[in-house]
Amino acid sequence: MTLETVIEGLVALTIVIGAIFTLVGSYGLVKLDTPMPRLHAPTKAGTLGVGAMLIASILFHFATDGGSLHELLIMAFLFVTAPISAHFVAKVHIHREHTAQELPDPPLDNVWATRDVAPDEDMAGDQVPEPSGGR
Amino acid sequence: MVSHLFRRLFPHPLLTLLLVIVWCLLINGLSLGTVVFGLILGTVIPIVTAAYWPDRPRAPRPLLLAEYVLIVLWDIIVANVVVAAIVLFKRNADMRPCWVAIPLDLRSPEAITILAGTITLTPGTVSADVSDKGHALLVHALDAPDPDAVRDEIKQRYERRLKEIFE
Amino acid sequence: MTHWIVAPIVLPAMLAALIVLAVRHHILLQRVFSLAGSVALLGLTAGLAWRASDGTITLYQLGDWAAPFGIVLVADRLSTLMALLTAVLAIPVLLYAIGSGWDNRGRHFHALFQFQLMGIMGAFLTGDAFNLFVFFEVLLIASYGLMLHSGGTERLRAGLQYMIYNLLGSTLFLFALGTIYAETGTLNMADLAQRVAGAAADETAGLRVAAVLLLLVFAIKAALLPLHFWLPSSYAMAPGPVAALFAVMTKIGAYGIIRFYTLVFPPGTAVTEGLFDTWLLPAALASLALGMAGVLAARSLDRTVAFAVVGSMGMLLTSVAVFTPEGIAAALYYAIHSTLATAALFLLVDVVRERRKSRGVDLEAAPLIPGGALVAGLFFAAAIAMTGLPPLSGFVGKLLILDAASGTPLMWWVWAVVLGSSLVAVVGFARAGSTVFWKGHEIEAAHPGSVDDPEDSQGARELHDPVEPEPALPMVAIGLLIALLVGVTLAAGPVNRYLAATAAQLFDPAPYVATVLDTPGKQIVDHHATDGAEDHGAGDDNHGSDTHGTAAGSKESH
Amino acid sequence: MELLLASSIGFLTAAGLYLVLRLRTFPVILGTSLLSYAVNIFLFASGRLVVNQPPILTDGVTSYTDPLPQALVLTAIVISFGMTAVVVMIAVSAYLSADDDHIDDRPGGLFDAGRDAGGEMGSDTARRNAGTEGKA
Amino acid sequence: MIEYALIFAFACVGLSMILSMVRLILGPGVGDRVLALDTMSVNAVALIVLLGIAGGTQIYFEAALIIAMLGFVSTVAYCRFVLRGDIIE
Amino acid sequence: MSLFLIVALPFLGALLPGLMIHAGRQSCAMATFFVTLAALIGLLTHVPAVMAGEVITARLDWLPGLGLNANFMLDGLGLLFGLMILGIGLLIITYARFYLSREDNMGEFFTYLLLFQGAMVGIVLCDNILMLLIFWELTSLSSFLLIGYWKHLPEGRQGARMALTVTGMGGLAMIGGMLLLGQIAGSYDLSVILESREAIQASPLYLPALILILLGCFTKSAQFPFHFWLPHAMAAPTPVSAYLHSATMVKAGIFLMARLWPVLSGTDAWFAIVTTAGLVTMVLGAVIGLFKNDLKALLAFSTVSHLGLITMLLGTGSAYGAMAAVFHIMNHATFKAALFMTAGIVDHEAHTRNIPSLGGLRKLMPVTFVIATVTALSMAGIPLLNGFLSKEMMLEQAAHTTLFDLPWLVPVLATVGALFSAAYSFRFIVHTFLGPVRDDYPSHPHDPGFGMWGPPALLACIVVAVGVAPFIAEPFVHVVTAAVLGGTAELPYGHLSIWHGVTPALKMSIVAVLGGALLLIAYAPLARAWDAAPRPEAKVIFDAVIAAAVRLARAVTEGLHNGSLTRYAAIFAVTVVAVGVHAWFTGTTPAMTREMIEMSPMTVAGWLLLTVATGFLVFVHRYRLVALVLMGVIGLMVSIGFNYLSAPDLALTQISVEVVTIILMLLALNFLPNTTPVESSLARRLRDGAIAAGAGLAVAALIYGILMRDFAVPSISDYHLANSYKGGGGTNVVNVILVDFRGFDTFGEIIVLGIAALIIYALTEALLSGPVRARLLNRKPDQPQAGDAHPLMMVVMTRVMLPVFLMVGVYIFLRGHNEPGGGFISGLVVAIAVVVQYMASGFSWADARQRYPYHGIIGAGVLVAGLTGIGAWYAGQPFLTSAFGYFRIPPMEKFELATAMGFDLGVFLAVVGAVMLSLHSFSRIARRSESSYSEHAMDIDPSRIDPLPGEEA
Ligand code: NA
Ligand code: NA
Repeated sequence: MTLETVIEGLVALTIVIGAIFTLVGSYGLVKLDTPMPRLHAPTKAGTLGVGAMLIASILFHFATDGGSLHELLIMAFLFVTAPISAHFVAKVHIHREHTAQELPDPPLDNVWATRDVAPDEDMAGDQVPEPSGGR
Repeated sequence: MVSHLFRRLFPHPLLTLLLVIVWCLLINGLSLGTVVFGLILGTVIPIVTAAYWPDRPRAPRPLLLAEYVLIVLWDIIVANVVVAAIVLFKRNADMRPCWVAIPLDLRSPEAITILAGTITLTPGTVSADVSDKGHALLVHALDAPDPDAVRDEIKQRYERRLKEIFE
Repeated sequence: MTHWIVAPIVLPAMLAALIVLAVRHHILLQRVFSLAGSVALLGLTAGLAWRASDGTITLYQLGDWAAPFGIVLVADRLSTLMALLTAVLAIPVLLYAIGSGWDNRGRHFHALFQFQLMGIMGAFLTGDAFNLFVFFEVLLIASYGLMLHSGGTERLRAGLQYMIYNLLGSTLFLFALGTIYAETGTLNMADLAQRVAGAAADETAGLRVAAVLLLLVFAIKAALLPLHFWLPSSYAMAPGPVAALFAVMTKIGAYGIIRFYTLVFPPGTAVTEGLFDTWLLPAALASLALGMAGVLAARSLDRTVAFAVVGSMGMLLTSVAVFTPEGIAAALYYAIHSTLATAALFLLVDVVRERRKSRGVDLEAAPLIPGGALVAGLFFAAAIAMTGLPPLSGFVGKLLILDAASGTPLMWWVWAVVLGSSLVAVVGFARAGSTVFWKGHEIEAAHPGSVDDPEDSQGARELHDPVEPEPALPMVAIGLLIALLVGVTLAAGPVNRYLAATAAQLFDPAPYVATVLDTPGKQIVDHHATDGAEDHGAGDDNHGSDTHGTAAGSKESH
Repeated sequence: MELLLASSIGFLTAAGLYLVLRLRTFPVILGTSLLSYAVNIFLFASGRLVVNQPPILTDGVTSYTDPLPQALVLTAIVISFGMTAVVVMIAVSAYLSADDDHIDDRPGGLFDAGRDAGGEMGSDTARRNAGTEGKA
Repeated sequence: MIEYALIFAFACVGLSMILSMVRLILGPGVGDRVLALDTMSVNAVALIVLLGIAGGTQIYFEAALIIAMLGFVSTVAYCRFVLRGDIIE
Repeated sequence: MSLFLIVALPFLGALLPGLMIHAGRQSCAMATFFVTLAALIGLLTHVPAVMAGEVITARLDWLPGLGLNANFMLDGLGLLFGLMILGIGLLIITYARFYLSREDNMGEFFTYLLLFQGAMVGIVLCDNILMLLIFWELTSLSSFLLIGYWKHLPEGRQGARMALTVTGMGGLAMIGGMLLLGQIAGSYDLSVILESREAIQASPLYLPALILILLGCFTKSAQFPFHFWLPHAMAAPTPVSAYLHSATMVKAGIFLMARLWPVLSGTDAWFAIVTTAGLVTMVLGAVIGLFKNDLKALLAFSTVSHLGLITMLLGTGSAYGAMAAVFHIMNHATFKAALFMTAGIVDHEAHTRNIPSLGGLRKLMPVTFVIATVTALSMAGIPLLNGFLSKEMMLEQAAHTTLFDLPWLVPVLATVGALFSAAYSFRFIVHTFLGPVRDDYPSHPHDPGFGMWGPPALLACIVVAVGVAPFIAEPFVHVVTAAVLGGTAELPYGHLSIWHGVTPALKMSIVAVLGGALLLIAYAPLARAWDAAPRPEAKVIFDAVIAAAVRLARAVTEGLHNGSLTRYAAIFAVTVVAVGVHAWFTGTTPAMTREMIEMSPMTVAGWLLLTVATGFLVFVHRYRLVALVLMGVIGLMVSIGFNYLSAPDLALTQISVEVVTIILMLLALNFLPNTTPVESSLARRLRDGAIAAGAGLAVAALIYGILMRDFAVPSISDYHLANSYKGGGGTNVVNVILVDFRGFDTFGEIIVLGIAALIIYALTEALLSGPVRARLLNRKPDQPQAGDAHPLMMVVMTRVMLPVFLMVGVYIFLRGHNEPGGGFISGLVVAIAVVVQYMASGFSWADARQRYPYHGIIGAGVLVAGLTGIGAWYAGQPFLTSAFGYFRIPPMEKFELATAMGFDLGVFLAVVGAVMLSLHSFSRIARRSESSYSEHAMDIDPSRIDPLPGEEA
């Protein structure tokens, strides 16, 4: 069992791990039946999925052509941006799906920022109809 | 005088460092030429973008920050496994999703952002909103029978450390 | 190496960029720059035409790459002639735009104008099929901007339709180019000519599709039925000087047809069998008939002229479709003539629209316009030219076309449609002109003292002695165009001789092909070898030049 | 693979054309975008298909995909991007000026009296008017 | 070994994208659809990384980098549109 | 005087009246008079030579390639017409000087008149039939202007248009005829054509040529059935009627028939057509003329009738007939011009031309009465007046002419014509001048000044002189006749004389005169019967025809061009597919030569995603946000596909363009309605679906056929691969093509992008300076808005990412030449980085931090790219020639510098500027009055609300 074989095995393993997490993320996206829980599946599983594959890539290139680390940059970008994406999708859910009663009151302050709108602009209910894909 | 010039040239030394690292990663190699060019860019770009950095954030404490990063990375791995297990094996009806309101001791936007990001990346939680004065964070938990425990853990594990690092 | 060929493209581009960069807030400086640039362009294109007049074909290898690997510009009689025509047109149009103040009614008129000129020049001068597409896009997008200059609801809606239709046309152009490249593996027009000529006889289907698609692309630009629908509203709605400049845009489609179907897809081959007699000629005749019917049917003067454009393009393409040297020569004469005549008419339409405040360009009775006699006189002259009545160039062009068509199988069709549609056009223009310029006298006779100027109720005085004289520059511009028409008529002999030589050059493409393909380009120096023994990231080998040495060699042996 | 690509191009073309034939500006713009996807892939495919042979000269590699169509497609993408931006702008301007996003000129002229009165055709007009005038 | 892992991974990523597409079609809310697209672009990064491993090349790095960088920009833009109407205000 | 000058004088002179209008009416008229006089004198200088049988010529090549040359010739026929045109012209000018009122623009009038005169002189002196066509149509045009001279009269405008339409139609037909004639003869020169009688009459093209030419002649000379325009031309001022519509223009057709008589006449077709048309016109014109109450209308129809007479004579094809025609042309010109002038005098003095309102003028205007009587009697064919002589000759010729094998037909009809001719001539005298003086004339009539009666009086003298002493005209008639015959026939015997003995012609003449007198006696009941009889009214028919033509044209053009882009696009698609498919199936289909690349499950999955996304997009296109999300999916899939198929540059470009496009569309979408109602019927949707499916199928089949075949000849891109590194200095061949091999394309491409941005900016400005501005400012969101426009997290993150994004931009820029990337993608990345600042921190905040005007960046980009290209000039190289080299600064490693980077920098700048200017403009439209400037990037900033210790602001 040479170093190559070990690395190869590690590469294969990380690839498989990444693949599974990727799949789980999307599976959860379909499986979960309410909007907010759905948000968890891909943002969590997705980052590690790609992360594992990027690690596989780093390992692979170290084994084959002198190595590379720039995959780390991709990882960094994903880790930095994923929370913002999730934050915005959550805001959309709060804005479009949840009535104020469902949310806990914010401690210390009056209202959650997304729902902080002037009364006359709050025209909830007058929303664009959405196409339903068959549900 | 020298320090003044240094502050003029490197208004955000950490940023310059970050940019040099980014540049080396982009080039995917470490040579003198790369570092020199990276330094040039790392100097010029902060100057060009200085207008977008109206106030200078307080420099974090590097060691504590490193510790924090490692904790978070570990938590991310754990979180992924946990979430994967929930997604795969728990029936939708059995899940206990809930909203958690977290009062904040942090005041600096940078720290709050990192906290919110951490929450999203770690176990079964997503930071969804802030309150209208910025004193609380709204977090959604995927499966949390006890919301208060979630709140306490976040404040203990992350917010406390961030307060030390940034404030 | 002479750089004159690229100058007509680079000059307006640089000028426009400079205007955008430096003087976008100073209308006066913009005018000076724009006008000076246009005059210089006229000089440049005149020089090029002069050089090409003895039959010299000049090649310009951009980036010093030999054809067909790089892009080349080719100045022969046809391309320089069209470039010259554009430059000649640009000056009166620009004078009009300045004189009427149109250029100051929105932003970036002069930059867009110069970019437009750049696109047109490039389209005429390029010797590369894909580069032609790029210049088409440059001239099209500039034309969208110019057409929508100063905005306005109706103009915006017409502009939207104009643009979307032409987007479809550009898409089709790319489909055609993709097919051409897939079939021949080249983009240079001379190289295409060679490869198409050498194509296997049992593989014509793809090339036929390519030839047909390309023809349709040019047919759109040339407003050939049934692909002309974009034209009437957009030309009618465009600002006057812009519509006048657009007079040369349809000619680009005609140019494309003439260029490609004499050089690359010449008649009489299996690839183009049936293309001209089955498709082009009937469509051209139908355009002619429909255009002139539109002249008769129009309810406003702008649409009268816009449909006249459709008709005149039908006329021009009828002559092209005959596909003889005589036909092409006649078509070129008609192209020159109709460009100038159309431009003059659109400018006159604009004058009427500006001065006839109550009714605009509707073909309804309205009080007389100030300075109407001069406008009417110029309109009469331009309409005579447009409808092909003597003594102006339209008549000469018509005679040339009829003469060229005689002896062809479809001669009677051509004659009947050409002559019949002339009559319809005459009737249409007579109706339009007499309504706009004469009918007001009736109102005047009934209510003395009503001149169409709501700002001054005592307008009658203005009829003869305007208090605030209309600016002279617009009329000078129109007069210039009419004078050019007269000039083209008087010089019909030499012009026709030149055009006959142009057509002859087109029908003997061998020198063109030889000039383009046999001129050596850049000598490849191996920078890497001279660079010393230092290691470079990509290594020391020749990066495929060994494996592709045959291709490189074949280029030298061309 | 060739079959998949050819059918994709056909599918994009058909969808694009169908949308171009709709009555409002927005689907028409979507349609032209789809058409430009279709034609860009078409142009790209005119150099034939090759997997994992990118046209980046590399030591020891002897066969590359045809780079020329790629360069052409890049140009075409950029141009169609510019065109899309302009057409979107014109569509917005036209809609804002006329308060009507129909792509066709309507019979009876732009400001046909019957249209502003409401009805199915004028529903968006009515809605926008309600939105702007209600607050004014 | 790596080949089999890659085959497995390609299948998983392909399936992931199809599942995301299913969510995109089902909706029902805009948030769900945007989330599905965001997931697809993350999947796309994974796919491109896999292509790089499979092809033994680093030529696809820039593509993965750009998708990772820009994926969130469009997600934010869609969400801002839903939240505020004007995405730049 | 040179013939050129004679022809040119009126044209040149036409400038004078217009220019001299401010010098007064008198000088205007004088200028016109002297110009005409000069031309007449010039013509007269040639009289001796012509009378001696010479033909004067002048030649000038104009368009020799076509055979259109300014060749002129003067023979007897030309001389006759030239003298008539210029001589009568002089009289008319004199007359008009006094006829026109103060309100009339005399400069304009005389300009038109001289234009007309020149055109007429041109016709009769022309030796080139193409040149002749030009003058021919010019007479139509100038007559259009003259008839419409009184622009305020609807009759004038309509009459002008009718004349132009009818004579224009004939002119167009004649173009065809002349071209045919020229082709048969091999030349368009008359002198050549006139020599080619046999060739022409033997040619199969003879008949079409004849018909087309005669159409021209008949329309111009108002021959049946084209006679109807002439009376409506009488709306013109009387001098015009007298000049054009009696003496000159209407005789152009006659002239041409006479001119071409040697080559066209003598065939059965000629005889049948011309004689019949002439006879019918003669009779019909005379009958109608009798019952016209308008003096000028009466004279107009009499002109029609007399022209018919001349036509009939020419149609017989006999030399005698030709001589009679020539003589009658001269005689008719003199008496008819005089008659028109007297009619004009009556109109001018009595302010009416309506015969029932007149009568009894004999006492009030005796001079006019004498002139009118003499000339009218000449028209009636009373002996000792010139009309009698030529009418006798006509009747003589008629008596010997057999048409359609009916020997009586021509004589009887000729007699009937002459009879009615006598009748209306008598009526002209009796009903106008005789009878009691009335007291209800609109104005008190009296003889006018000499200026007005002098010209007709002079003509009346000629009428009498020739009538009494025909031999004075005889030599001239002989010369002209010889010219008409052109050597094809002997000059007929004949002295012109009053008395030929009791010939059939004399009997017919007596019948005609007596019958005419009887008709006048029975006029009242006849007129009642005439008025009661139903008959087609030419003007009504003409108007109906034109109206029908306009309706048809409108039905076709407005039906087709209904403003429906949807329809235009459908026609476009169907045309392209149909023509393309036709082209494919009429060619030979090649064989497949390539192996198919294996489909992996992953590619199938990708295909599935793309097609499902596309299909779903079509399905939900009405929900615009969802549609845009799907566009994002499609863009992503295409990008991955490019990557898979070895096109990393394309993948990069695709994805970055996609992001910018989506931002742009989202910006725009906010102004548009969020959903689209269902408007098209199911049938429409099915039709569109069928068109779309057809096009899709065709495209798929085409590309499939391409993909399965190799290039027949190796592609030129082999060269690019081989020389990219050595010649272009880059290993990314696509990028080297973009910035070097085909850098010119890229130069155009960035200009397209720059123009796009300028247009967007210009339209924004137009929108914001127009009426829309107020509405935009007061716009309320059509959807409920969430709070927190600029969330803290986003602001912080994007602020950190901006420098990193820029770093990536620089990287992509620098790597582009050797790895995927380049100026364009780099520009997009940087632009997106900046746009994200706008999105995160708000427009006003981000805009306040932007130091460089986007316009300037675009302009600078284009300039940099262009100047890089121009730089090569100074090395003696063509535009855009690149240079590169490898440099080394120890101890660092070697790096490359290439001029292409300068070019790419231009690309970069143009892209950044264009994208930013576009998005910036869109954002400006979105500014509402309530959106105010914010000095803070974040809406919620806890550190600002309650600052930390030590950080109080
Ligand atoms: Na490009
Ligand atoms: Na590039």
